[in-house]
Amino acid sequence: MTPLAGYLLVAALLFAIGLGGALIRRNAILVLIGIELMLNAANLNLIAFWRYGPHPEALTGMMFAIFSIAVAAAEAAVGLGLIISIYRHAQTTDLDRINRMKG
Amino acid sequence: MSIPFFVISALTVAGGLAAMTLKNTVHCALALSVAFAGIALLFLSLDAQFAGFAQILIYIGAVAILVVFAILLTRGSETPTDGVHSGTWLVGLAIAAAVFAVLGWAVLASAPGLHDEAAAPVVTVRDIGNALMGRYVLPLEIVALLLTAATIGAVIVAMHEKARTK
Amino acid sequence: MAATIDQIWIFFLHWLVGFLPAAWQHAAAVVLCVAAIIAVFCTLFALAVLMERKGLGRMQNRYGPNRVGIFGILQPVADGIKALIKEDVVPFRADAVVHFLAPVVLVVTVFMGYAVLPMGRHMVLVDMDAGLLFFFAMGAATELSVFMAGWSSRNKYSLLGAMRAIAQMISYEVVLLLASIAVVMIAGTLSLPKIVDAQASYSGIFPHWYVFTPWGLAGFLIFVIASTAETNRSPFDLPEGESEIVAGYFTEYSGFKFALFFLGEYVEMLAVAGLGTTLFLGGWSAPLSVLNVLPSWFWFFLKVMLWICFFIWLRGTLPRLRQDQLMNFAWKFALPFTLLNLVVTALWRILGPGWEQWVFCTAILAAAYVFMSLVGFRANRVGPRRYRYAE
Amino acid sequence: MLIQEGAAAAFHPQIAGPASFAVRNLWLVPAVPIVAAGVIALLKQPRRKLSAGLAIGSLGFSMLLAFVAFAHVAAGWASGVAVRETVNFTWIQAGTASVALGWVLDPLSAVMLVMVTFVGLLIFIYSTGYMAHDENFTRFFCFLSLFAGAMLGLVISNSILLLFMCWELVGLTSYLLIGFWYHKPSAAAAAKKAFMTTRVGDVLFLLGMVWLFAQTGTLLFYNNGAGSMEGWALGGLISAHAGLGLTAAGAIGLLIFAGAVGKSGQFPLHVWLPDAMEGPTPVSALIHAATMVAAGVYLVARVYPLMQAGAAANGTTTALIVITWIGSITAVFAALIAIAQNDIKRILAYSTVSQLGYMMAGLGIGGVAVGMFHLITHAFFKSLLFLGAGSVIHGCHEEQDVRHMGGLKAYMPWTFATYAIAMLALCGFPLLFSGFWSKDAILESAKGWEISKGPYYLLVFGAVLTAFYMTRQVSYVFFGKWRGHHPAHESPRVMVLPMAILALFAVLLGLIGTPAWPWFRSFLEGHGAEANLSVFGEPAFLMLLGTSCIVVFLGIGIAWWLYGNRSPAAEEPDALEKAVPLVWAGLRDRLYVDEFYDVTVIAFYRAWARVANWLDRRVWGGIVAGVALAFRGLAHLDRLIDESWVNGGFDKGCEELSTGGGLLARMQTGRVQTYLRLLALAFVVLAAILIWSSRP
Repeated sequence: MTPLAGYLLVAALLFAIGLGGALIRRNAILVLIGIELMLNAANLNLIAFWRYGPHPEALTGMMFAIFSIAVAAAEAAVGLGLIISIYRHAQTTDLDRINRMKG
Repeated sequence: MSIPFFVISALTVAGGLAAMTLKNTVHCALALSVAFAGIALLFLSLDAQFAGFAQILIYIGAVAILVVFAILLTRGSETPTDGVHSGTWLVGLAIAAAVFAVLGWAVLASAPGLHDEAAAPVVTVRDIGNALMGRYVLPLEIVALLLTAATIGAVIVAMHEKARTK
Repeated sequence: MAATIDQIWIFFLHWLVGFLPAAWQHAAAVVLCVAAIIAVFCTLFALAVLMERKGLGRMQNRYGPNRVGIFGILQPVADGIKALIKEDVVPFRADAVVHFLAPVVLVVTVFMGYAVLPMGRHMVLVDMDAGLLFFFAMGAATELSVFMAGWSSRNKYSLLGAMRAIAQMISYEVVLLLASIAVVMIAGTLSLPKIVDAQASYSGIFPHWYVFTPWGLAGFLIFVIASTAETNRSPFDLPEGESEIVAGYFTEYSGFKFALFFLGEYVEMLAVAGLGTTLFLGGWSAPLSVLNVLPSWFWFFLKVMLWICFFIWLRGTLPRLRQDQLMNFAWKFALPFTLLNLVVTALWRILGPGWEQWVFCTAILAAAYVFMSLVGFRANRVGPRRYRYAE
Repeated sequence: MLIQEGAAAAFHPQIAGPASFAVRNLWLVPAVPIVAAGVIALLKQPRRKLSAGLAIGSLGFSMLLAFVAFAHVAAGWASGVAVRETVNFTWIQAGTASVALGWVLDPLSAVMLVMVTFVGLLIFIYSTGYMAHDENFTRFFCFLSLFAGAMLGLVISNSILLLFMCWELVGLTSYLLIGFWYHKPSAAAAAKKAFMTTRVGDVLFLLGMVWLFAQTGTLLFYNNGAGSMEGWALGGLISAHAGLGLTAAGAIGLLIFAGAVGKSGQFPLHVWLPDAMEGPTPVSALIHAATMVAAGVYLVARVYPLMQAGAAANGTTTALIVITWIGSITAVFAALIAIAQNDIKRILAYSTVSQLGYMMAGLGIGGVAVGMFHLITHAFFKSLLFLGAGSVIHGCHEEQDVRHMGGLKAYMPWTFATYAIAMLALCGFPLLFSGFWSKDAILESAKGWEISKGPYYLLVFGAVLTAFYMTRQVSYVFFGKWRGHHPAHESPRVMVLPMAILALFAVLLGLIGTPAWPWFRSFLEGHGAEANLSVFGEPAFLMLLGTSCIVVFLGIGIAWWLYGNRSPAAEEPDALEKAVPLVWAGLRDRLYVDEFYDVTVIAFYRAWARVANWLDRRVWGGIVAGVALAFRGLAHLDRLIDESWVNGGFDKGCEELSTGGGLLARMQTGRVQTYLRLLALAFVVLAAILIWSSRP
């Protein structure tokens, strides 16, 4: 039986990796990937807490994770749409070069 | 701690690391799907069958594909010549490490108080469906609205300029 | 006696496993089952290829393979040996690792789907509560392998083929899923064995298959069309349209890797046929109650092979669609229609048994079909083609 | 009149028990045409056949169901059970109060259902011929279907609220159909007028409904003894007083009757109905003759228990007396006007108003059966008259002035034959025609009314007038010689056939309500009917027959003497005009009711609008301007203060701010990752503080 802390640590590690990627990479798509990883880490936490929580039959954590997955799908669609739109406009997805504050 | 957990975690973390460090963007996306699969397996090991399969269906079947498409549409698969990391990558790395340190600290600090033993909950898909249609019906409807709005929004954002240039 | 034959494989498995120490029995049973599934479906694959080549040959007024073995029966073996000993060519600029992984991922994910298919009474590897979802999750993963193949080849035909294939698979996967959900709404479960159980009763001698209900028939027809598209079969074989893009995403594959792709494609076809059989055609249940003397697994495989024959027939009959027709059909006809089918299914369930459910559901579906085809085909005026490019 | 007390007691209302097939599926009767209307609305203009087919098919389906329902009720009646089955459901639940809707199947609604679907179907079929050349054919059938659905919903509703909704819906479709040719200014104006005028009655109806709800707490008519038309609620309504010597029941009844006055074109709200003839003729036949205008009568019949509640010893109430007088006055008033009209449809419109007056009077005096019988027979022969008029108009190339017609019996034999039958039925030609029996029943009960003989004389006079103006019209249109320009032609078969069927019924329908075999009355009132031919020999009946004969022959005779076969030139003054020009002018101008409204109600509104306008411009505008002026003065003052000493300090502060802003702006690099970095840093700090502070 794996203790809850194990899952939490893995989630924390994934979160840190995602954050690091989002902070370091220059490609906007990879930043988005990093954010997806962070979201997944959060989902892992939700599921883990649901599994080890006092009332798993209430399904709260599970529902939260399912909704979070759905919202993440929407977020990915909009985010990638934005990136494509930015790319059309600026001909690059390099975040270091997309730093103008006006169109 | 069991061996499957270690294997799966290692797979997930390796996938995540690869996704964030590889030079070729497409490789990153593929590594990302490995990480997604790993997380789905972690869900399964937590007896969350539905969430695990939903994770595979949505993240690998949709999000990863979407990412790949976006990469191809923005010519991101060509590795840039001037490096893939931002100029201040060291700062970013430090901050990420700090975040992990804080989170790990928090987990370890509270570890003694956590429940480690719990009977596997018997949750069928039917229960989840009933919950979605009963107690959580309002969030479900809102998510449906959100998804619709997001779909329309994504299409409009991505099509806008094209419509103008035509 | 009939019951014994029905369960003969289970008995055989128990007998075989009985030789092992108790601690190993479970693992050994799983391994044996997996091996059996792989062996059976690889054989079926060979059979299907042979059938296809012979059948197409007949339809095109030629013989088809008839040199190796009696009536060319050993042709698949010869093909396999040829694929094994051929040189494995990897294009110069290709991404070798991804290029290698793509067919492996395809075959593995496709075979995973069989884990939840009930192939006979009590003959299912894992009776998962979310079996249908598992099947579709595995189906979704094949898209990634297609992309890997297309992208890693560094060939524009491969990439175009992969993009076409993914766009097509995503579009039709939605339809496929929605058509299946109608069944789930009535059966009240995602577990495939339970769905079969729900259909395995009879009124008189006639079975309660879902295809014999208005919504079931509509769902079944949509499912057939969508599954043809999902498996990139003719008339939806644009991703590998040889006159346009050579062979699509496996243009650059040769030797054993090509064989793997070939295997994956046919095994996916068999899997989708098995799923459709399970959802709409009563899975392993016999078409008439008196025919239950024949074993359940016989009926399952018979139905699947009939389905494959139907696919072959389609391929020999229909010309290939255009990309815009393909997309229009998926998004403007099939998707709204399946959504309506869901509503009708709900209505079916609300109305409960009685003549009303038959009349209303049939009327709504028929009216919607007529209306949508009128509207849809009215817009399809013949004229110069208009192209819209991705960029 | 012939109520058999013993037989009535043998009938016991059947309320409980499982709902029968007919009543369970009764909702389909209005639902199917409404759905058809929705589908037709989605069709494009060129899909004429499909739209007409949908409309006719849906109404045909409704008719079949209506017949099933009728058969169910009739079977119950035959086996001695007064069928009244309801299906009720809660629509809105707000706290303890709930609003329930439902539908009811009883003899009243069954009879109406059959009539509306049957007449409606014939008129639908007729319309395919009449509207064949109209470019908005599909729109027409969409509206017609919607109307049919709404009307059927009105008929079956068991809730006054549902009835009101359908009531408004038929009002809307009436508006849409009167204004169908909206490019004609007169049609648009007529539609508006109809809508506004009926609105007056509807407001009062709404008030009555709200009052009823407040008093009884239910909007259902029948609900196993708890409905507003059943014992308990009625008792409460009788005991509550509303002032002016009225009980609450009486007051509510009068308010609801006001709604009926508006919809059924009773005096003084009749003015919209003649103008409504601007709509296509099938619309006039269906909506403004047979069904919608009869809805008012039906409403009164539906709430009859309320009207009758707390009846005095002479069997009547204030509400019923008012209804009787209004009906009688309308009957004569409209008949007078009808004499001097020259538009073929306008004559019929005034005739409709007059006949509706008869129905109301019949309800007021004789009860539901008398009024409803006239409603049903009238629906058949009046829609036939309208269809005939439509046929004439069609055949005469859209000519509507009777002075430009003449001699049509040679050109249009079928139209003439059916029109003549309907005309005789309307006049109440003795024995043969349905109109005779229904009108006779009204006259008979009026004669026996204990309150006053006034209505009787009025109604008899009205009958003379009816015979007179109908004869005048027929002789203008069908006799004499052709005065138009292009020769007329007979209408297509699709138009003639419905007319022939209606003509058949215009004759036969009288048989169900003769005094010898009062099946209709007993069916509605729920007791057995016995054939008793000896009634025909009774002196009372013979006397009434005699009166009727005298009345009818008098009217027809005078009219024939004045107009018969003369066919004067169109410009020549009317025969009656030569005799009494002043009276004629008054009648021709519709007794100045419209003008009266113009100088009273409308003038009042105009004046009020002018006052409001003046108030707006002068008073409110002045106040606003004054306030603005005051603020401007303050602003000037403010500027003085500002410029002298506030500015200095403010400039200094701004400089400081902008320097600080510049410093802050340096953090806004426009690079997402910088922001993310700061976020993460802040998170680290926050989390560290939290963990540190919560250490055990």
